[in-house]
Amino acid sequence: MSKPKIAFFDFTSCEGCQLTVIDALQTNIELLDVVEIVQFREAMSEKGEDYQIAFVEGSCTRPSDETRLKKIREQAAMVVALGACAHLGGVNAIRNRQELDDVRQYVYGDKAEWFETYPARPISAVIPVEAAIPGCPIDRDEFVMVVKQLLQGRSPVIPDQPLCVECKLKGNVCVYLRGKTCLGPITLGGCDAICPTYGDGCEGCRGLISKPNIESLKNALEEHGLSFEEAQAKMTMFLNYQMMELEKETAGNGK
Amino acid sequence: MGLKIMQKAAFPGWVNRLCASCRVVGPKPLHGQYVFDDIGAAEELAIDYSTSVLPPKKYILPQREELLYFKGDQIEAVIEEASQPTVIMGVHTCDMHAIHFLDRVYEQGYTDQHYLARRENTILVSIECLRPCTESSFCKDMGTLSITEGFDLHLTDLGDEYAVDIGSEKGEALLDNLEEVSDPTSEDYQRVNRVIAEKWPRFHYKLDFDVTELPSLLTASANSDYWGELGDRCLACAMCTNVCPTCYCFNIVDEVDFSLNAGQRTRQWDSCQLDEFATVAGGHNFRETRAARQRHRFFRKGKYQWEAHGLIGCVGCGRCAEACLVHITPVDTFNQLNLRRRKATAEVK
Amino acid sequence: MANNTMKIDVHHVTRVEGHGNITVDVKNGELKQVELAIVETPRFFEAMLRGRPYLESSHITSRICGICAVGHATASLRATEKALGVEPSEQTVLLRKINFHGEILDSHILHAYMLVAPDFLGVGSVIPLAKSAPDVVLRALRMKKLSGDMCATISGRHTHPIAMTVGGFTHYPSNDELYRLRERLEEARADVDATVELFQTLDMPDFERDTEYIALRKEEEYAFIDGVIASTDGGTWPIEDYRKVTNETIVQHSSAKHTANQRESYMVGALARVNVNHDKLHPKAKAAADALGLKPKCTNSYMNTVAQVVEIAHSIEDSIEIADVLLERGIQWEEPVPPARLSGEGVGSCDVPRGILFHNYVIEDGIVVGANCIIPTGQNLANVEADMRALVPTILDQGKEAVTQSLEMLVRAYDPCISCSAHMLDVKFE
Amino acid sequence: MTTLLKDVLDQTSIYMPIMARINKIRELSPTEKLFTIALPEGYSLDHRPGQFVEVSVMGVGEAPISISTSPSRSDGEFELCVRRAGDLTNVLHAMNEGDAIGIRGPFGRGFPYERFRGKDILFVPCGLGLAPMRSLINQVLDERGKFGRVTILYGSRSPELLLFKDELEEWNKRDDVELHLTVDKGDETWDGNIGVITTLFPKIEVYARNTVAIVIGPPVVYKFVLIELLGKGITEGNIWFSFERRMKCGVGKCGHCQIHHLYSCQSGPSFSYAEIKNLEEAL
Ligand SMILES: Cc1cc2nc3c(=O)[nH]c(=O)nc-3n(C[C@H](O)[C@H](O)[C@H](O)COP(=O)(O)OP(=O)(O)OC[C@H]3O[C@@H](n4cnc5c(N)ncnc54)[C@H](O)[C@@H]3O)c2cc1C
Ligand code: SF4
Ligand code: SF4
Ligand code: SF4
Repeated sequence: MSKPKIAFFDFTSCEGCQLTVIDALQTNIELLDVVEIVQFREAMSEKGEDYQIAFVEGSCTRPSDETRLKKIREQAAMVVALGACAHLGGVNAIRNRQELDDVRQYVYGDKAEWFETYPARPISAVIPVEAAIPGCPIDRDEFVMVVKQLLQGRSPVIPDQPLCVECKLKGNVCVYLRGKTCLGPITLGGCDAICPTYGDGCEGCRGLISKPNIESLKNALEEHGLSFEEAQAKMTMFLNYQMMELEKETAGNGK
Repeated sequence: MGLKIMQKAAFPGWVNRLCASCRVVGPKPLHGQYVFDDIGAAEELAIDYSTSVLPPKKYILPQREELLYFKGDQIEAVIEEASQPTVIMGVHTCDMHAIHFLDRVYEQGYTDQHYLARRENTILVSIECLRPCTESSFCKDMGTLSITEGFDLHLTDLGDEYAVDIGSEKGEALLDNLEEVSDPTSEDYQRVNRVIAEKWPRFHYKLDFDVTELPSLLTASANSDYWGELGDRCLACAMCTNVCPTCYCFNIVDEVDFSLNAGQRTRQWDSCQLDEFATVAGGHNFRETRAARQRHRFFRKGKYQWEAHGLIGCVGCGRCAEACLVHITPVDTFNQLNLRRRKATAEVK
Repeated sequence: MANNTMKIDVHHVTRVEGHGNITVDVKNGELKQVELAIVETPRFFEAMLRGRPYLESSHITSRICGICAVGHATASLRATEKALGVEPSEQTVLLRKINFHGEILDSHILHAYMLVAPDFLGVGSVIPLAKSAPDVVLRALRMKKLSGDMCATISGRHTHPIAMTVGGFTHYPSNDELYRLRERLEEARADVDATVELFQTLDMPDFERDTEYIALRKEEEYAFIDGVIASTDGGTWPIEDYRKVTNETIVQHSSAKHTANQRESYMVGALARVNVNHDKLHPKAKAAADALGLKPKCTNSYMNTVAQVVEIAHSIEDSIEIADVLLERGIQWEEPVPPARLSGEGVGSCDVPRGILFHNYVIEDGIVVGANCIIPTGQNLANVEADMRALVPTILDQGKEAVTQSLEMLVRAYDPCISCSAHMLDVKFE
Repeated sequence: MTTLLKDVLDQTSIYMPIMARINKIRELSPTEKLFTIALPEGYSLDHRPGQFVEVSVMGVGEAPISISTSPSRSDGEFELCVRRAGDLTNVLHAMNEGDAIGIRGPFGRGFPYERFRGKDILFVPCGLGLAPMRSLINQVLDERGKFGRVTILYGSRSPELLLFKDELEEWNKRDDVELHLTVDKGDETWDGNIGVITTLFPKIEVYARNTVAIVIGPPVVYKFVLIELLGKGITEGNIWFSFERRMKCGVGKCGHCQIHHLYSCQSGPSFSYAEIKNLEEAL
């Protein structure tokens, strides 16, 4: 079998996930033997257009992104969202709750209209994607695992389990017992619970598990001293897009 | 097998001696809690700990454990080689009961050689608990606040000395050539008796009924509204099962290297509280609601294991109650069910 | 002459962070237009910070840039700490410095080895190099792993550090971990020497254009975190006066704003730092500078990469010294210093891999109500364009391909981190 | 001759599969393939109808698959009918004759079919349920004289998805077997019954006291078929099911297949209604 050709693309993002891919090479140099990278703007000048697997980093934040995404979709047999921005809208979606004109004006003043933009969305809101590697940034080992699964002809799945699972398996002292709060119970695990391990509560960068008990967690947050606004802020740092979608859904059901 | 008396002053030296000859693990302080971890020197050991985040179970049934290596068609089982025993220091009596429970599960029917190898390679030095470790513990109800067998060595704090019960030859060997250990006098036996008698009233019953009634209480509570109430609260975070000393469910996953035909098959702890646990291909989930999963959890502890193995699956350590962010606890659950049953019976009358 | 008319349009300069396009328009030997356009989508971080609890700021702003994540987080923490009257402990300051060196190393190694070196070795990327010069690539990966591990040891990871927080840390490395790190830093000296040797063999293009160089400066050390703003044209400013130096303007062809101080443009980054702070370099780094022929004041922008190599030597040595201090005292568990007040304004500044960076916050009752971030690449943009205007006429006769290559290399030498420069604005804080 | 199960017990690990060969692959429907498996020389499967094996593709995973061959017809070889349902089964479907797969087992207690002798047998397979049922059906047919009336009610979603069409044809031709088929949705080739499985029940007559009914199908089917069977007066102890549960180990350790206090992999997957009627979540 010939080596699968893969390509990397970036949209609105900090490019930390692509850097994480470069970092993954430090311990997995064999990757270069098993795949052929035909496009990786951040690391190489060559540009190949015949790729089978496209890794897409970054959110869709303006109309011209849609055109580019659709072109990638046409070419690639498989599109993988790389990281929170592509998977969830990421921190870019924080602004979705604010008035867009206001946001633009705050940053660009009276020159605001020079810069095209609209609410940040995950790429799956624009094109179908076969898989997502969650996280802000992605986890190196998970990236390598996904590549292997793709090479095996499997569709990569991240187990639908909350972060608390691996946090407890690591034997961490729950940050709630240390006077802090954490989104671990509703967040998809897979990052090896790195934030609680380093003493900080999870901020939800990997997105929600499929059936989160958000109401119950809100009560727990409140019990641990968070005001409504603080709890809201916590749940909208990375999860704003998902939360707004859920709100729309509940509003829809109410009708 | 006999009793010895060890000067407390000699304890650190003894631990250091053990550290030099084998792997020693035991409780260490961490962020206001305790965790079982490798001990390099006696001073790291916090033998008077309250309870640990994870039970010492993890040394016998590790969170992740390779079962098989494979390369092409060649498969090799990974059974821990017993080059050096692991001494687990300071196991509380509830955790001792839990390990005996696991022994029964893993040895019955098809014996799990991976578990067995680790188990045989483990030396258990347990310690008598003299006061309840947390608000949530209810070992007295579950009959686990003391132990009479199954340990290799068992320590009882007598003030300036430890009474050391010897439970096995392996345990006895740990004391070989130790000068600060003496034979007990008849007064020493009385002191141990006294310490144990005195500890008893310091522990309190937490259940409103006797534990022998638990299986029948649960049978009667299968359709209680209480499960729905728990289901609304439960986060399905699986903390309760992951900190449990008697939970043993696992998942198996394969990992490959870049050749794609070599790698390992690994088992890792799983939890019945997770949505995927009882879901089969095609998406049918036999315990779809959190309520059903909570019921399964408590039934498994208080009834199913009793029916399958003749042992109650809960040892009263209270870890799950301490861990649960929404305060779902065995004591409250069992007492609530009991209360509701009594009310219901009263109404019928 | 065919070369008299030339239109160069490089869509997305590769091997840089983010998206930048070069446009050069020459008609009949006359330079019509030279632009480096930032086509990165605007990120709106300042707007997103408004309304967020102050503790979130450093985590949100580290997402401005994946490669300067530690720098952004550090500047953000300093701004918050100044606003809220927090004076971090000495241990915190030292740990932050090692963490910062980790990022300087990570970024410089990435840039020098993986982004710039291929130009000189005649390949399109580091990937073919893995076959043709495996020792070079493996060395780069090894050094990069070390720098990543420095950050991981201190703050959890490099891209988006976790354990750094207002007033201190939420996690500390053990003495063992720090000790092992120190040992590896020592071992890395051989790699540093090999790096210097490699860059001695690479000929930087001749191109001199004097400009103003701006960097942080401290009397006691080679400054990366805090200090005063200093210029090679003379003058120092407290960092609170950053607006007087940067003078941001919005230009239509770029989502990043342009800046200017005493001339029409200025340069920031490794070369500016070495030009401003050469006397503070570690002796081993000075030796590296001598070996590489880098003397202040150097006015060749292409030498920015060489200045980075010099800083690699400096960061390794300085980290070893800091580790020694920390190991001598032993790492103490310290709770973060709590804020003295919950409202105030503060400016934090760091000299991140690409140059001087400012974060300025206004906080009310623990909530950020105003924010401004000025990013190094944005400050360099006007200077890059000025360089291009000076360079193009001198090389016009070499043909379009060569001109394109030279311009791309010039842009790359600045190590632009375009994703983060796409911010911008001027807010009035009343 | 070592039996495979004995080998599991003798292995250094109960999780160790034996590598066997795929001898033949036959496509039964767009989603199901029949794999003929040959054990290595010197091994026999020695199974009972209703038992299953754990099938491994190393590097992908393991899954429980019922043995579709009756003990009466397996000799060194046995068949597995596999539906493409996910990770492992997708990979299996992409494999070729001659490829190697891992086998552990047989596990479970299977059906106590000796006890069914002398009785009328009513088989009710639905969909993929025919795969495990076929083992029992053929065993009964190979000992035809020992059983009373044999009736088979088989339901499928569409004619295309009917499994083992050749054998259905054969059974249909026999005059000692009564076969009724139904599909949820017909097509132009179909002139038989259309409707869910329960629509077949009015077509048959049973002598309840002497009938054993065996039902295998997707979870939704059991409740409805049970009503029919109890309605016909068949006793609880004579109604048998085979349950599908998630399974990881097959040897009563991993906890996934637990129904109440019973491990489906050990005490099942076949259960009589009498055994499980009071166990919450069983049906
Ligand atoms: C006793 C028994 C007999 C079976 N017999 C057959 C048969 O003859 N033919 C057939 O096609 N299928 C049969 N199945 C179902 C088959 O096991 C699943 O379709 C298969 O496990 C799906 O695995 P996968 O990796 O392809 O799918 P995935 O969805 O990727 O499954 C992942 C993992 O989940 C578990 N899992 C998922 N679904 C099931 C399930 N239904 N049962 C048990 N574990 C599951 C497995 O451990 C599997 O490794 C049987 C199941 C059981 C319990
Ligand atoms: S720290 Fe967070 S992830 Fe870990 S157990 Fe607690 S709530 Fe769960
Ligand atoms: S702990 Fe939470 S915020 Fe941190 S990396 Fe994991 S999912 Fe993201
Ligand atoms: S710990 Fe509490 S919330 Fe989490 S699964 Fe257990 S009962 Fe539910």
